[in-house]
Amino acid sequence: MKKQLTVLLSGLLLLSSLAACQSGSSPSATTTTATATTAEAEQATTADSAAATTAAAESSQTAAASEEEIDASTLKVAAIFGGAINDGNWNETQYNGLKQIEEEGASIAYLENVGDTDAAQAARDYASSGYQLIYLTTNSYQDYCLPVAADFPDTTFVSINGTVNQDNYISVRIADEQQGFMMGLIAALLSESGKVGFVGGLEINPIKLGSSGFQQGVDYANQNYGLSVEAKRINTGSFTDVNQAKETAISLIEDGCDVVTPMANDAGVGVMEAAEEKGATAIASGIGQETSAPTATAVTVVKDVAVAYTETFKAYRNHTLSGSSTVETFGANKGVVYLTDWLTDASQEVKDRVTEVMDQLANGEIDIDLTI
Amino acid sequence: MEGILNTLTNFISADVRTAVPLLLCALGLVFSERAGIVNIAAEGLMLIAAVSAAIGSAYFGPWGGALLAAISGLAGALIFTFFTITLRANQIVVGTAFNIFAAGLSVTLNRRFLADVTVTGYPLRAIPGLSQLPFVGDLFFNWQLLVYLTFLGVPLLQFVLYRSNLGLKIRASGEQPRACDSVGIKVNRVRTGVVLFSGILAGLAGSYVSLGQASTFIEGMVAGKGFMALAVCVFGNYTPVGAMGAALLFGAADALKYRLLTTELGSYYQFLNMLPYLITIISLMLLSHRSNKPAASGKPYIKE
Amino acid sequence: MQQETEQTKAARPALQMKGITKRFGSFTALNQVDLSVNTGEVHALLGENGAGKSTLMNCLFGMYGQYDGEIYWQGEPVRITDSQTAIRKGIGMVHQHFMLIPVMTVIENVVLGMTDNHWVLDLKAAARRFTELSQTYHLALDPWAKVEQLSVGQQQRLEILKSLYRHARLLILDEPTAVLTPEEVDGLFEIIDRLKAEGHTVIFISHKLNEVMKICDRCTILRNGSVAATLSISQVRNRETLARLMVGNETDLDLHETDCHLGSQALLEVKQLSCRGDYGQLICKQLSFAIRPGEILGICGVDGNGQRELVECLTGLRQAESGQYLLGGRELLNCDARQLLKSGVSHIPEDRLKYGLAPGMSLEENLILADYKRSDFARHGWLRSGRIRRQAMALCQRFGVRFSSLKQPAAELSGGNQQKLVAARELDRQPRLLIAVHPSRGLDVGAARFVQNAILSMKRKGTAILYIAGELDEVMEMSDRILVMYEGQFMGQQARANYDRTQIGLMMAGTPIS
Amino acid sequence: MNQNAKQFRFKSELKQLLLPLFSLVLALALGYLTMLLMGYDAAKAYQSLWQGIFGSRNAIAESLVQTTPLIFTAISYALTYKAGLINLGGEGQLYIGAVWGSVLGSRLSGIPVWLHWILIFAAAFAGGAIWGAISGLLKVRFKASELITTIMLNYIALEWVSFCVTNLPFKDQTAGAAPRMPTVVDNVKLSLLLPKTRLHSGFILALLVLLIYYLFMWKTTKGFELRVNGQNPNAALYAGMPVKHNAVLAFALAGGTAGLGGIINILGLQYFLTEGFASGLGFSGVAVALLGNSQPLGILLAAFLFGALNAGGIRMQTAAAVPSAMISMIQGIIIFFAVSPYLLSWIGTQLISGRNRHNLSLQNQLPPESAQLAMTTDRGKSDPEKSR
Repeated sequence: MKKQLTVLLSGLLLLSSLAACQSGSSPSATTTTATATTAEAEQATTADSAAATTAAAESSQTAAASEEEIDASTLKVAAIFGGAINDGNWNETQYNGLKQIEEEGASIAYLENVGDTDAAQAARDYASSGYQLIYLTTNSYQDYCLPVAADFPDTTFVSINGTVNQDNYISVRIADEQQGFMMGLIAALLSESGKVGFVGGLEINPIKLGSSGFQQGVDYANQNYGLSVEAKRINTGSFTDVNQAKETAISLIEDGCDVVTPMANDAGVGVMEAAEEKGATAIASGIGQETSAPTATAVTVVKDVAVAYTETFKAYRNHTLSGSSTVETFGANKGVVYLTDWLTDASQEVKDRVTEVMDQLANGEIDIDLTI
Repeated sequence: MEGILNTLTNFISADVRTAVPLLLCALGLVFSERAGIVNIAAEGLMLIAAVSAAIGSAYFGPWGGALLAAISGLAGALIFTFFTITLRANQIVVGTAFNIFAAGLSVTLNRRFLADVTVTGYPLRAIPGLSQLPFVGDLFFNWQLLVYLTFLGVPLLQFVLYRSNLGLKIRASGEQPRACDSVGIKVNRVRTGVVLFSGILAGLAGSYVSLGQASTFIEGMVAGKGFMALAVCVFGNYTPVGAMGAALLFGAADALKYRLLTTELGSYYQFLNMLPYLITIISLMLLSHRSNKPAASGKPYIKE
Repeated sequence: MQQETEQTKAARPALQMKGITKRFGSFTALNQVDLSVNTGEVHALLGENGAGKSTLMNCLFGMYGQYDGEIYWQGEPVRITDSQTAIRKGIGMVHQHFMLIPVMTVIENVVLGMTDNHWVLDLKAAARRFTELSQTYHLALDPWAKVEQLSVGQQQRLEILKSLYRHARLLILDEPTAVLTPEEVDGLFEIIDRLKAEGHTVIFISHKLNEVMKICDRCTILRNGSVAATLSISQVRNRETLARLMVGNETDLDLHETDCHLGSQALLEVKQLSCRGDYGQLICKQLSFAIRPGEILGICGVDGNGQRELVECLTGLRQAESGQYLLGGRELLNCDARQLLKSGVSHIPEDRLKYGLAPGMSLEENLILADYKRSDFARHGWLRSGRIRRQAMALCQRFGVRFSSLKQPAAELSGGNQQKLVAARELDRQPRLLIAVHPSRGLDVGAARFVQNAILSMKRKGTAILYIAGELDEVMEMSDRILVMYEGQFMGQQARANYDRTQIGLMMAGTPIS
Repeated sequence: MNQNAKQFRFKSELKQLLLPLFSLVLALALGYLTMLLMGYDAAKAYQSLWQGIFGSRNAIAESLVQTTPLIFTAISYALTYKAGLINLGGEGQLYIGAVWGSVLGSRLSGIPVWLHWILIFAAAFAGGAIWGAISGLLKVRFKASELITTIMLNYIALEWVSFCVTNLPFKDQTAGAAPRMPTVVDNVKLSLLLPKTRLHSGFILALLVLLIYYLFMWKTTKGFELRVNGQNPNAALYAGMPVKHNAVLAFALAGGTAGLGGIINILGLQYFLTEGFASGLGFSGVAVALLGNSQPLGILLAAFLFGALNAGGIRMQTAAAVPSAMISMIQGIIIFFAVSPYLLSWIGTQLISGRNRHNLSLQNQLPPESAQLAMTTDRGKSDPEKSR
């Protein structure tokens, strides 16, 4: 029996590994990263971290000396993600941003699913292996990475949704509330039952902002278009438990909500599926989400953080990134928050109203209460 | 009246949706427990199976998914038996190790194969005619194939366990391995077989998580369902029918949770989330006295 | 014609075992053992406990995967690596610890593992066949009863029927009488005769000479792992020859009894003690007895008549229903084991591995198991390793425990040494009451004598001793008084002066004698 | 006999050393193979792994930082394991301890720091202890399988933490902060052992607790009682030990230790409690305890091994782009082999396929526990409660 077992086992190992090799669709990102990082790793392994930093320092100083734009190909950019880069949402759009930076010639590297505690060490690692620009993709990293920034003055840290702005630590704020606002508005306009639902994930600030934005969007619709729509907003406390999100959405729908919207990264899919199965309308919160609710999705309110990446990258190359003490907000104005084409035929009236409000947001004519 | 019926049907179907993976996995665990193997690797098995199912479905369609899930469950169980039975390592330990291993493997596989593909879930299979019936039709006759199979499996497995020659051997191996040996039953072979079987069921259960409850794989989506299944097995007093009752109870607790989420209590969702776990503990407190817990549970059998 | 075939059968041996050797790790249990059993005979396998009788038979029955040597069955060489093969060849074995599953029914136990079972069990048919079989052998048993409800005797019958149900031609009975009352023993002997008449071959494992003399045709005698002799009973003149062969050198079978005056009034008084068994049945009924300082009270009786439960009550391992338990006038009923130990009760438990030892822990730790809190082993909750080690060293030397290191786990010791370890611990405590249960079980003669002498020395020191053992002879030679226990009651007592085996036998069988 | 016994001892001690090393190598080899097959640069991966562990002053510090909490959760499992119980609830106990600890750590101020520390640690210990004791009580009162109750209590604890970081009165109210509990006041933060790294004096405390664990388990009568219970519950009853109390006690101590681990991670590293700041520590602790055979030194080494792998894993990912998931696979494999006492003898028998040889070697390798099992398998139910 033992013999058979061993044979089977080894066979199994082989099989799984073989299958692994034959995987045709290996994300090119990883491979490029591998090649890109080889050099630095060498550096990191041979020279010790201190030496690495000085090296980095020199490069950036020489750049600073001459006022013209820094050549992208000399730059090494890293990003540290809180979730999976394929979550069709928050992290994925940022990953796309990173890719665009790569296309401009910089060499990139990234880490996924990094817990708050490990972020600091990851940042330290990148900084010490000569990365000049490091993106921190969630504000929960801020508290851990500020000290790192202090230790590596020649490395620039960009904190998405951070709140602090000091010399080499730059925060940019993504206008989550605007996305929520548009979702709420559209949901209210589309609702016939007079109840709309919002399913949030972990109760972190972006989600909270989105949630309150949603409420305000609904209120806005109620005030300006004489509707009386009730908004039901629920957090599941998880970005990954799809079933939880789905069941929550279902119970919302069964409770009478005929429009549901997710703001829960990975788990958002569950909400879309719920809408699809229960014949409700869904408003997607990320590109690609609509695929899991082809008939139910009305429109996608995209929050494309990639824009923030390209913008900040350009600024960095022009030495204009640091300096301002106020945290810049990326929203409709910068084209971070925008709408896709309508997937269901909503009445022209609705569409017009939505586009109108969208423009007002972009022009800053509507201001949303940020207290949460 | 109609409203009430609707709420009821909604509630029950939510119950079933949650119960199915727990029950499916628990059925396997009942058998391995009865044969004397405590399999806390269930969590890891379901995790690997869930990702395999998604992969299979993405490349070969849902059935491919089911197949791959079953195979991966089998493979995982094979590893488990190799260490617990062949090498006589402590079952709890190996289970823990396996779960850690599985966590890593599932992520690795996910990144490799599910980068940019679409996963199609299990299709609903409405039973013609019956599914047209008001309320009950939708309630009982409009599910994925796997759901029917799970519930049909319960009486079948109950029969196997208590009426069949195999069942007798299995129960005996869990009670008194030496006695089995004395009548020429290859205890360790029985145990291996049973664990492999439970591996397959755990695999299918995992596939239902990624293809039935949803139609995608997300890291961490299994979220302790394997452990819940273990609890279901114990709370179900180590019988298939009992497991069904237990699973449905947990499902009900879950369904209730989601119903309450939409009320004012929603803002205290954390406490609602505790519900199923609390019910598990309470049920264990209440039901631990009448127990079919096998005498040789968790002990490796060593032929002198 | 019929006659003739019988003859030819008898001519060649049904079973031959040649040069069987079996090792457990470093310990050699069997060494080049030869055994030859003729068809249709009852062949005794004699030997002391631990002589290797059971080991040999387990080899034959394939309970161990491996063994060295050859086995010939009906003249054919066979290699029996698992019981399935043995059963298929027509060998059946009734183990000392019954191989039954308590929570299952009789019939389930019977059909368990049968190779010709259908996928779906037809228990009714099986039950029918089983009943027929049991009638042909006059062994009535309800096929639908749960095994845990059967008496020991019935369980043994079930084991025999299990083998017959599998068409066994050769039956191995491993110490079958150890658990039986005298009359049940007679019943068993009838069964054996019937089996013989049916042309079955029987191997009868025992160390009880009279039984062997009574029913066996030939016997093979094992002494620590090798054959001492094989001879046919008819040649044997008197029991002593067998005894000598079993024990080896002639040992003085009577212990030099020191005449020490027994204290006047009782040290231990037990009054009207009742307690329930594991399944809630009343197992000890109103037991009353007293032991004086320096007195050894023996309790004998067939296993499972309440002795175990009585001891558990006296050692705080079981709650008593009612009664009194006075030690030197102090009431101790239902005190927990700790208090009892403190008040000077020592206990050499029946099953040292289940109660007496923590097998994974070191010798020195095992030696303080009962007294780890005593001031010379611990101060303010801290163990005093120095003293503990010295103590352990002293004890191991005094009691001749053979060990390699005081730090080695007790599990590594041989059975005898483990028992010595327990005895050393319990006797060294200078107890006022010593409860010794099967203290010599599984020991070679020397070790047994050693432990028994140690106990007698306690007697001299004025300890009250309750002595329980399976061997009637052992109890008789140790005790000043014997109480006979049957179904939770005392059938009567006998003083050393006027022991009467037959009466004791009657009492063990349940006839009260005042 | 004596001679044999000596050989036995030698053999078994050799095995004790050999097996973990062997399995480590085996696991790394398998990991290497897998990475190659997955198309990663395995050599570079391990090179950077090594760099991440010992490469620099900071790397070593990080390895120790990761080691620290593992020591606590490992003890939490080992203590109950030694007492014959299974505690998979280390994570929940850690979180609960951390919650109560940081409540005090962030609130009280203006009292002498030593007093503040005592209060914080007391609160953390108590929190964890109570959480652990629940499982113990459920076990002795209702015979509820601690295996399951501990797991369930983990989930409940996690939900509770999630509540605390997002709701009053527990949550941190500074605007714009991620959901978390308030930062602990500065003077209770643990000092750094190495400047410019994250290595904090909590590591010393961990070693201290490990020492206490040793002294308690092996030098005190209570520890003795617990170990006897773990070895043979019947023997514990026979020696009149308070088996049920001890079960609860063991769980309480285990939980308390885990709780300490939690708060020490906060005071030394985190300074505030966030949801999931210790995710996975519970089960890793189990693994560490088992790998270290529940012995103090073993735990230390195993904890360092796992901590180092975690620390190096990050570098492995940044430098060689190998997903750190690989690390947990390798960790899993290490335990697989490290906890299989028969692995070596089994491999032996596969090489030399002689059945008797097989039997022999197995017999020789039989460790006490399973030896006991082997002897007691035919005794069936031996439930200490039964005879009560």
